[in-house]
Amino acid sequence: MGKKLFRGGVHPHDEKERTASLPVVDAGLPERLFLPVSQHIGAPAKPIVTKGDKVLGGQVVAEAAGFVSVPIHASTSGTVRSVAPYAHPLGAEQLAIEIEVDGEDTFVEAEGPMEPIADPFNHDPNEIKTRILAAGIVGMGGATFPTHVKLSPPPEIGIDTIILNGVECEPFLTADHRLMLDRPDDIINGLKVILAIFGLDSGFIGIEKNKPDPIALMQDKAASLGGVEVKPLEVRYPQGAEKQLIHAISGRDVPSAALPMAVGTVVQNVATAVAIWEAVTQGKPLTSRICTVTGDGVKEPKNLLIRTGTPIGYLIEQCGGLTDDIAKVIMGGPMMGLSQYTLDVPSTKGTSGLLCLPASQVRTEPQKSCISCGRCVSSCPMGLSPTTIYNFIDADRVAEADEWDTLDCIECASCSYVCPAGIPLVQYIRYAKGRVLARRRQLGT
Amino acid sequence: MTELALLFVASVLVNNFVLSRFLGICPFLGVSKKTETALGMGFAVVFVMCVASIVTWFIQRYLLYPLGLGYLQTIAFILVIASLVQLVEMVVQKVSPALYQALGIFLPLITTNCAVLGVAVLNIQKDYGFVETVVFSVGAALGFTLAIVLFAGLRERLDLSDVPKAFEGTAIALVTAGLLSLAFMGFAGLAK
Amino acid sequence: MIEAALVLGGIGFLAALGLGAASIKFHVETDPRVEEVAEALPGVNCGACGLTGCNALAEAIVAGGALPNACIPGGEDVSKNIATIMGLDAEKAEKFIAVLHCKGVHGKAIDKGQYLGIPDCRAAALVLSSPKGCNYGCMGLGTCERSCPFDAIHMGDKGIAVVDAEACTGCGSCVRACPKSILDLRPLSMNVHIRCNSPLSGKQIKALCSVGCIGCGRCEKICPVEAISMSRGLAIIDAEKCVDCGMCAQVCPTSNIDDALAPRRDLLIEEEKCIGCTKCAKVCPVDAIEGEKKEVHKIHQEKCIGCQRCVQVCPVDAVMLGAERPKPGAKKKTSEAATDG
Amino acid sequence: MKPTLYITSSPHVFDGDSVSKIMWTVSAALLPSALWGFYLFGLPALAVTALCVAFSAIFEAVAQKLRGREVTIEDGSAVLTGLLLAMNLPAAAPWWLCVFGAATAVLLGKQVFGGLGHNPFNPALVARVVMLISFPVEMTDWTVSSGVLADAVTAATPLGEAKTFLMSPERGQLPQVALMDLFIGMRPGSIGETSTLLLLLGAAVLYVRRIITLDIPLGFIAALLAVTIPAYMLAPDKYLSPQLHLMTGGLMLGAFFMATDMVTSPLNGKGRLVFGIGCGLITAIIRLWGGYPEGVSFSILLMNSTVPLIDRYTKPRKFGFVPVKKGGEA
Repeated sequence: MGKKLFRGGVHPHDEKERTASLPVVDAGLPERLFLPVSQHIGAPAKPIVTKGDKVLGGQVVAEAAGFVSVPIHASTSGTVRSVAPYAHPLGAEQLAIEIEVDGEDTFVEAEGPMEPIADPFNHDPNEIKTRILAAGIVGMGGATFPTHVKLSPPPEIGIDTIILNGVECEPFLTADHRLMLDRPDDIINGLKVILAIFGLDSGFIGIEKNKPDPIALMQDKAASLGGVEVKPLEVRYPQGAEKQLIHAISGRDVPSAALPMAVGTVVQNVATAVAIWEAVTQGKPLTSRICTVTGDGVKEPKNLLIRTGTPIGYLIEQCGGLTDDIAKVIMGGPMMGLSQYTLDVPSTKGTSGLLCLPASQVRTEPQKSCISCGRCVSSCPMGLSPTTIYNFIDADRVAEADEWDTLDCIECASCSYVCPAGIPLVQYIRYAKGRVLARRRQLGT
Repeated sequence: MTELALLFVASVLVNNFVLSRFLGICPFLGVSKKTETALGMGFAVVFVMCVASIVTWFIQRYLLYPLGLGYLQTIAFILVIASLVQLVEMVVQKVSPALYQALGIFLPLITTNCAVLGVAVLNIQKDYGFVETVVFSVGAALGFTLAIVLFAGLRERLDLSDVPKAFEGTAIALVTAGLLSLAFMGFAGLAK
Repeated sequence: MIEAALVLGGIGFLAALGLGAASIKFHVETDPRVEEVAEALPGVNCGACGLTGCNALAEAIVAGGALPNACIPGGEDVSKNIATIMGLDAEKAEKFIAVLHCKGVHGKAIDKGQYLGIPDCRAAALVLSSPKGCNYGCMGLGTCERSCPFDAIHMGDKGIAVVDAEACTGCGSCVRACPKSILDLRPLSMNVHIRCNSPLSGKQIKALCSVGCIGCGRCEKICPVEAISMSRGLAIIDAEKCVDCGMCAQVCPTSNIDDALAPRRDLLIEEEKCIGCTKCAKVCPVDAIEGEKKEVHKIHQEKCIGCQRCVQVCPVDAVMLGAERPKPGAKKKTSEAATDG
Repeated sequence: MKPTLYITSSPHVFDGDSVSKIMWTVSAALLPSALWGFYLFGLPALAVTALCVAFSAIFEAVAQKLRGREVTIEDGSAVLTGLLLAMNLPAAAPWWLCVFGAATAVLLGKQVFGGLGHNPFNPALVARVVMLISFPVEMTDWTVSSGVLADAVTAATPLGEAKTFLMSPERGQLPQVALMDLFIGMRPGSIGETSTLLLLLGAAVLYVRRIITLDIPLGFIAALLAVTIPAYMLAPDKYLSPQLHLMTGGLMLGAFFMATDMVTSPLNGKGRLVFGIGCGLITAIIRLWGGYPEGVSFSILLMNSTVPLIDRYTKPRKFGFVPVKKGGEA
């Protein structure tokens, strides 16, 4: 069992001191919720309510449309006001279900398909997976890939390693940090449910060493509950990226263009484990999560418990509002988060943080020429040469960009972080990916 | 032995055909846009140069000199070279159509590549023996290949550069070739 | 002297033998058309086509990798000859040009925020879909401009692309380059275009852009030939059906629809000039022109839509522009304009 | 009120380094050696340096203006080019040579290729080599008219001296030079190349600031030693000792400041090592057997020309490239 550190990576200041010691507080109920039908990777869910319908918390308002899709549940009770395109974190309007909150916050009974499972560790794995789907659970680290899909590898693939991701390598964010402090038992139990699905008896939880308190607590709990090994990991971004985490914990390298299951591994976020545990034992669908609202652009940084679909403006209000010199609002962390243009945007199942940056912390200088310093090459955790890809795609030479492994990029942004010329390398590579894929389609490969 | 080694090094580096004798500039500029093509051109030139040198050496030594027909040197040599190039062209077209495509017009133009005739004539001028002729022409050809491949690498990079409009294309290629030649002057005095 | 001739002749003979043998051994089948096309090309190996020489281009054309008109210096004659060799229809089809379906200039369309990043539409589309508030409109970062091989599209200073109809050849490079599919190819003869690409509802559009198509459907209703259809919140003109009457442009409440001929005018035939060639009657899309062959023709004003096609075809300039025509639905238009103002 | 927000692609935080910080840091790291040069060679050295720096900046600004680009002399790259050029010139260089050098470096070496980041060759070295070939007399005029070294020592650098000596048919005793003097820099030479100690100090700063990596200089020096040590052991009367090779000529300046130029060196570690070794070997060959006494400039220029090929063939190994062993060690 080699504990290896991946090549490359960067050391951004972790900036977690703002919120690491703040307990999670409930953000409360906004007046209106907007539930986008697309909160996960895969087919958008299909709305099954119409304007004027009364809904209860936990009620399905949009059902899964295909295998790689999950249902959406109302996150509180109220009346459906519209089902129409609405602002979405990705920028393009998406169909969203608008609910006028009634304030009662009544939830549907956990019965029928959501009836609590008494002995989840010895239950039929397929039923557990069905439950996970029914609860609308997706990867809560930010990628929002439907969890039931991840837990259903093709039968010929043997899964022997389950890893819970408690790394939280994104600077500023402390949502998983607080979750691990508040609910260690649920995390470990959630992990055990996943282990039970695969008939395994031990799994791992990876946590970066800059979080000593959760490491100590989780190690304690792991010792008493058994079957779980807590792995403190070196602090280096992107330690929490799937492939790098697997490398660090089991020493296995996920092959290029393959999924973790290719090396018999399944990685889940700690928050996903808690959601699984709640869904299985309490019949609760995924309707809330912890979100860190932080940065120098917000008056009182906090860790909030938020309902899915809450407009981010409401969340920021709960934190004292924005400062006057606000210049950037980012959904997610500073390395991979999406900058937002309106506070109307609703939070989703993957909103782990809201980062507000004042003008003084936003880089506005235009990009300069690449001076071939090679820092992007040495910082790339995937062993790519970002500047080469940038040069090729900038010259419209898509074939060469493809040869230089554009598609292997995990968009961790380490290259842009270190670039002294301020070249938005990640954006170039994301752009290159689109071009490369289009070209491959054209060539029919 | 040392003599031959020195001759070889000198013909590759010191008296590099392209960069210090300035022979064979046409394909050097023409077929140096891509490294692979440049390499293919280099090898085609290696082949033509070596075989041409050997054949012309024999013709000169055993045909033209004995018959007192030294004045036919140029025309006879060109005849030989032209036939060889024709042969190479046919072979390349058959064996590697892709390379044939990439070399395009410059493949038949090896005929008029002054480097090839240059080597053949120099062999005679310097009164080289057979072994020396072979070593010298292999060296010269490899020197040509080295220069054209290095240059192709640089030009590929220049393609991605933000060269001022006035210098785009051949202009910047010539500047680069000049600087490359400058760097090769460092070998001056090495193995005369 | 004889020796010299013998020696050279001998070398030549031997070389010929060798090459002859080699040409049999290394024979490569080639398409006879390659030679023909190569013959038709100028043969100067200038490289303007981007290939290594005329032979390379000939092969590319025969293999389908290049168009018959790839030789720029050769011009039209060469491309015609090559097209004949290749058995392609050299006849000129109707000329198309690129048309931008967006009117969201600075001041009319809002921005999401201050965009910082790659100044290229395709790359900018990855950040929140578009720097503009409207995710369907022209981002104005010039990807089409850079993709145009004929320098026929420019960004100007208003923040959207402007097509130079003279220079545009309808090659479609910009259409393929635009990540938002705002550009498409329309017949050069078309004068009426919808300048919006957004399917959003009227309410949503109005918040983002004051000149977008709000999907009110008035153009659809007024169109005499059913050339306009509504797709979600967006009107689309079917170029095949459109008769270019421009009525839609006159009723559009946000002035989104452009009519190059506006204001439309009455058309009159000068009786002294008309020679009765019937060309105008044939070209009239609404059969508003009447007249026997070799007799003076007449335009029925109640049918005429003012498209001016008759003006263009008349060989003797007998069709004249008359007074400005009244707008259909003019009353509504003014009231809308007041509230929009 | 809705605030206007910046919208960008990720990431949203940066490590704060910039091109201009890098350029100014390298310039600062060269300063001790430059000051030492002023101390050794007096006011002429200062004048040469000032001329080179000033005219480099001027030519850069002019070229950028002509192209209609933003003038970016404040990013320090032109200043650094001028400074590096001056460090490679003798203090006795006439003023017009400095201006010519600055023009060659900035215009021919850099701006014709598109400016910073696009030049395939190190601009300062392009200028130095052009000048060395065009004006060999002025470029090897080591007379010292003021400063501490004035009239104190011979008029040749130890390396040039040794070469002339070793090549001359009736050789006597090679003048002995104290190694300590060489290390500190008590010797004639180009303005910035004399003090091994101060150059190493500057290099240490660059290393700590992560502006240079050690693969190039170490590869360079190791390869040089790999040739010169055996040569000296086989024929000590014919070749210079390795320690003299290390501390004379422009080796230290070249290995730590010129070969490590980011723009003209390979992108990744493996490539940089190859690059450094190539520099070392060519330097050794020119020094031992070539016509010029010094080969550092030529070797770096030659290796500059190989950078595109090196980059191409030392593509980094991507993560997950190695086929996975089934079962692993779990």
